[in-house]
Amino acid sequence: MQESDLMLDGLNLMMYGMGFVFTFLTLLVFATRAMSMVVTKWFPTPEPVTAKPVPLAPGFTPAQLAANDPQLIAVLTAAVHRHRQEQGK
Amino acid sequence: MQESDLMLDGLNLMMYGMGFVFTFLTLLVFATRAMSMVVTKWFPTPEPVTAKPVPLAPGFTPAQLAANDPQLIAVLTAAVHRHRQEQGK
Amino acid sequence: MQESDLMLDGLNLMMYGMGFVFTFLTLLVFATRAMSMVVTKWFPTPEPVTAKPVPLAPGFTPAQLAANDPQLIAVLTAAVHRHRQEQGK
Amino acid sequence: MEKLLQIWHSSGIYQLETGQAVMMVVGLILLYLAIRKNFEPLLLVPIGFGGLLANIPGAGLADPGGALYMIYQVGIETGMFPLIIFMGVGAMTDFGPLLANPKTLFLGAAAQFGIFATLLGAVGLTSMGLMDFSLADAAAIGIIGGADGPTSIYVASVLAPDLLGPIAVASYSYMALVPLIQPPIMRALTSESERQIKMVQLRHVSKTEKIAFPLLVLILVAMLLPDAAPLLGMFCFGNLMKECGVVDRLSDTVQNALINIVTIFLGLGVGSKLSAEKFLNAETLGILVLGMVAFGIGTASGVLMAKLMNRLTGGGINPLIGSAGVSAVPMAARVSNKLGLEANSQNFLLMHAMGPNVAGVVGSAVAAGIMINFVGG
Amino acid sequence: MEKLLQIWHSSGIYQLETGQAVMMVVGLILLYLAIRKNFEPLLLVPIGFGGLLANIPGAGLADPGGALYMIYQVGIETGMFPLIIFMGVGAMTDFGPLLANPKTLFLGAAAQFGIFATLLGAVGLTSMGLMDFSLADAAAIGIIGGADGPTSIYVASVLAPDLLGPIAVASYSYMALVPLIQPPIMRALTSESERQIKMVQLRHVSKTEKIAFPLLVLILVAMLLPDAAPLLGMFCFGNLMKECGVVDRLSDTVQNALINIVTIFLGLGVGSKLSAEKFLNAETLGILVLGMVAFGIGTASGVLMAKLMNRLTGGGINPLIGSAGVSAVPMAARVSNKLGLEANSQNFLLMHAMGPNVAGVVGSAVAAGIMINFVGG
Amino acid sequence: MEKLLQIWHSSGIYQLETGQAVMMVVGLILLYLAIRKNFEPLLLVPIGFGGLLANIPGAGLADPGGALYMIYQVGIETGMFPLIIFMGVGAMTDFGPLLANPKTLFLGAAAQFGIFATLLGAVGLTSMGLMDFSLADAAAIGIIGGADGPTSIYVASVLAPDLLGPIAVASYSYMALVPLIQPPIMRALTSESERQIKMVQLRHVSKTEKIAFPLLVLILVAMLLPDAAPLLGMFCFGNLMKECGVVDRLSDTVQNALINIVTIFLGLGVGSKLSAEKFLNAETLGILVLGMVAFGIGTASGVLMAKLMNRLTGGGINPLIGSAGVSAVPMAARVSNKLGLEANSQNFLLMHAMGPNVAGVVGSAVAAGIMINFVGG
Ligand code: NA
Ligand code: NA
Ligand code: NA
Repeated sequence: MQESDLMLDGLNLMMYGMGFVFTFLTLLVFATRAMSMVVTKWFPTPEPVTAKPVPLAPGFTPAQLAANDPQLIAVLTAAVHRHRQEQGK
Repeated sequence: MQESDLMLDGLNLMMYGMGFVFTFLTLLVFATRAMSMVVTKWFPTPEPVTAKPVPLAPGFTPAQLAANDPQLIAVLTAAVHRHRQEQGK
Repeated sequence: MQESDLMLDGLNLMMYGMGFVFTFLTLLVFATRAMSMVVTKWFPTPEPVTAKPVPLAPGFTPAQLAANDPQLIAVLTAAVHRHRQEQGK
Repeated sequence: MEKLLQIWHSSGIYQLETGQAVMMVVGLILLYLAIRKNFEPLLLVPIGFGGLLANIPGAGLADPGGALYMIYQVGIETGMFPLIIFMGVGAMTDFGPLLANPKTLFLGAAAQFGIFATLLGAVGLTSMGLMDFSLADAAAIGIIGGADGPTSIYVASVLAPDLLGPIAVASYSYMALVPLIQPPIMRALTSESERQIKMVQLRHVSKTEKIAFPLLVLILVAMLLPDAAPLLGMFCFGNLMKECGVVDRLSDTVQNALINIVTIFLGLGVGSKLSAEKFLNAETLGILVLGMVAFGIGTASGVLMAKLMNRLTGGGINPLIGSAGVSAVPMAARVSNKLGLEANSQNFLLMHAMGPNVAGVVGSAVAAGIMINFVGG
Repeated sequence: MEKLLQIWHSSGIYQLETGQAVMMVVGLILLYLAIRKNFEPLLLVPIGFGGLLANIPGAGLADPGGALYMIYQVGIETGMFPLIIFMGVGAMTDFGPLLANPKTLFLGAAAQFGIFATLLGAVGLTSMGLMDFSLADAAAIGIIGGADGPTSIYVASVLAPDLLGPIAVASYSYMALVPLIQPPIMRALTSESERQIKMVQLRHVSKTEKIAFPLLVLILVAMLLPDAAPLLGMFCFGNLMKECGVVDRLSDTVQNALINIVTIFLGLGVGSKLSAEKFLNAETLGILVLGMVAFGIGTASGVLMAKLMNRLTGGGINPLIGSAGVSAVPMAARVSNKLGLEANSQNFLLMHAMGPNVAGVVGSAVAAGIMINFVGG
Repeated sequence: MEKLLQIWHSSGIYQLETGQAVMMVVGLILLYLAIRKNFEPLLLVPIGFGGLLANIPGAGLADPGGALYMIYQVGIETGMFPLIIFMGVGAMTDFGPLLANPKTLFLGAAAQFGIFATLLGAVGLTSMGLMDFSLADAAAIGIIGGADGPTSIYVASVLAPDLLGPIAVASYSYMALVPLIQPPIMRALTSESERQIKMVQLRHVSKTEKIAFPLLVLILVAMLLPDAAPLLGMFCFGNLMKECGVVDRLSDTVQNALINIVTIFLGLGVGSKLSAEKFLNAETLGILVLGMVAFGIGTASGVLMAKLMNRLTGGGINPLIGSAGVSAVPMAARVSNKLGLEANSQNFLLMHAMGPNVAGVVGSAVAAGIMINFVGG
């Protein structure tokens, strides 16, 4: 391959590449907006997913389930936060 | 293989299979009962396994040992339980 | 290989081996002392490494950062320690 | 311009085949069932997403050299992933209720009838010319009735790798459907008074018994059915680590980091088998129907066995715990408990149903061993 | 005596080549930067130490049969380690800010100009006879401008395995230098009044939108650019596990144990490529210079795009958030925030900059796909 | 009927060989020692269970294609599992006491005499015609005296894979027996007044020294003994991750999830080598006896060296800390502490004994390197 060919290939790749990146992300902008509109309109207040009891896989013990408890995690997070603030004083 | 042969094989496998499953689990029932009897009679109050100090593997730090402390885990479990009950009110 | 050769090889290996182990660890003693002297003299009070904000890897969440907080770990360790002492009474 | 054409020719839209499009919809349906309907999400989220990835046109993720293909070869073709999951399940299993009442093992045996009846159904459909299953295929399909995902995947990877995708999907989907499939069958086969039977509280089981039990199972397997040794061996190993009390850090990792990591890759690997040519055919329909039948028959035979035992032993056994013998731990036991409470609000069957429930895991692993011995041998 | 000679001849001092000594110093410098200067320590500590190990004379750790060689073959040659890391990064990514303001995706697109400008620079240097890069090499070097370590390593392992060492080192080093490289460029291209622009608070994003988004990205990738499917597929899988809320134990393991384990071995594997013959040459110097240029151009084009969008939309977009489009999550977003606060102490841009920041991750993965399609196809 | 015969012929009872039965009993004994006697349970539970699994007649778990065989090939044949464990041990090791008192490294050197004396014993037994060990075998057996499980397994996998089973079992069993083997030897070689010697408190060691030390060790190894580089390199890497303070999440995973996972599979892989033909022979008896001797000699030479150092330095060194030089961290150091307290209830030697204790780890890894260089080279 001649060097000018390499340069040409580079230019080509740059052109196609940036073109494709913009095309893709532009499509994604529109698709995202459409999706958000659909969700907001037809699924306005989805039942909170985490409110359902999370089913256990075969043999998963209650202790493991505890690790999934978002409330518990929230409490622990708050405790950590409080501790930090006390430390920060 | 003729289709009737396949059917025959299937019947055979079903017969042997269920027979074996029952044989096996029946033996397990008797073996389990025997084992429980032996344990109850000759090892009535085994020293609690966890009461012995768990030996550390080479280089295991005290912090890792802590993770094995059943009492500590019990305390934490109780705390979690209390939290849950408060949440449940 | 004749057996006396094997014995001879064994003796050789023992001699060279112990010699090398001692040489190596002696060098390490001196190198360690030199290193400690250099560190103590030229880097006497290094800024505590952990005081700097630990940079997050791409996408690491604050919750993961929390796991690196030495103060928080210290507090938790102290709590565990207190619990143990109470249990020990 | 030529390059623009190349990009177009390598794009998904250009290469998309109808089968791939349909399979991507199947993947999305599995994700919907997992996320919105809570169908065994721990497995069906990775399987569903793996199905999506495997059907991206032109990406070749499930072809040799692709990431999903490698995951399948390393972990499922070798049998290692299901074995590691089984070790983890063992480390999460409490044999206490079974040890307190060993005769519940009979319930775990009876419920395996679903497996063998389904096997017979599969060869029957073939004899009638409706389907085209070999004996090995039929055996792998039957195991769906064992209600044990990892056992199903293990047996399918040994006996019928081509059917692994639909078998795994059916297995996990029906495990999730236990609360819908079982209750009508249980109500139909029991009387109100039977469902009200209260069971005496279980005796205390000592630590030593719990340590000895996995070793006992292993030795019995070793002596009688070596083909079940990989599955039950790893299961007993996990259980021993849990119960022995001296390797808690290992047991903890097995129950958490290790089983989680392997679950993700097992799911992706299974997903790689959700290709159109292997999934979109009459056989899959047959598998889905037979799997459902297997669950029903297993449930029924468990309940009938419990009724029989109740009569023979002069009462004291609530037939509702028989259905838990299909395994599907702990959902089947919860279903037993729920129906018990419906009949009598003071009738707590959960612990009593845990005995047959874990017995069902052992029972279907034994059935898996006999299948592999009979068909593969 | 003969044996003493053998020990001497097999000792490191006897066998040490100058190149190895220099590379061990390079390894120590990387460790220094990581430990004392906090340059992406999670990657540069393993990479630096791997570089030390790979250059121990006579130990052959990076030669066939050696531990580092095996790690490279198993995890990097196959592409699995970067893919698993990408899954982990997906599980740590919050697309909320991007969903609240989707047009920030344009900023993530614009910042990828750094990638392609650098590619052009690399082929330009070759045309001038100063370097000797093939188109594939140039493409792999350009991706450094994407400011995404795992993407860089993945592309380099596919297109230019020989350059993987310097590319990975440059990629992670410059990610760490974001707080030094970006501010002067950002100040030069914006006016004081632009930097003071306050942005309106982001709307609330629902759980359902967050669940749907990774699936949307995956389907778009599947339809348009299958070559980006492995990277973005695993990324979206991780993100779906995080957002779906029903597999938290899997998501947790992916974000912790699994990504940590793979990070260690990825670093060691990259370190195995830090050999003298592959690192100590003019190409590496070229890569380091081009990488720096790539970051600069990416930053500039992100900022300029943001300025343009601010004018076209009639204000309300602070151009400082454009620089975050290079990714380098979350450091680039923090830099935007810092400069915003300098201009106006009440101007908090962090959340607004997180949108382009995660858009940059998607953008550079798309760019990676187009490179692989164009050069490899 | 034919099929019944087939089931019978493939059953364990039919196929059981005496050797397998004996080896299953050996596996049960190992489990008993681990669970009831707390002999290094983290390793001996997996090894013992692996031994049980490997000897199930007809299951072929340790034969090509079997699960244990694959584990061995992937993790032990390649050397990766012991190296990863060593990385984990490095991340759990605190070199502070050693850095405060570097001359304790001499004690770690002296205790390695047990290794070489045992090697001589092994070749001596062969010369006498009592055993049949090659020099490589003898070297691998000698390393048992290093009281370091992973080092033993690593050396055995390189030099004498056939003896790996008994060597690993002996190594871990004797590490567990340290509290029984060492005290009589220590008492015999020291006077009451020596045992009462109090040692001055250790100086504070700075963070920078702790970071520099693993790099120092690595460079010394690289220059002098590249054959020890894999083991000590991974060890130093783990230690650097722990001490550098900027990669705590990696260090944490290495010390927990990763080392736990690898420990389980290492144990199972070692167990696959517990076959009758390789374990039930005179060599194993020889290995067990020689291993015990190695521990005794190592303990004695450590104590004698400490006595010598105490005299040469004019007092201040309690000879009881010498025995800790065999490694077996932290049990040997605890034994030193216990005997010190017996002599004087205010004499706390634990921290002082930790120096020789970790020095012993380095010392036996160096000895391992010299063995591999001498025999393999
Ligand atoms: Na079952
Ligand atoms: Na980017
Ligand atoms: Na040692």
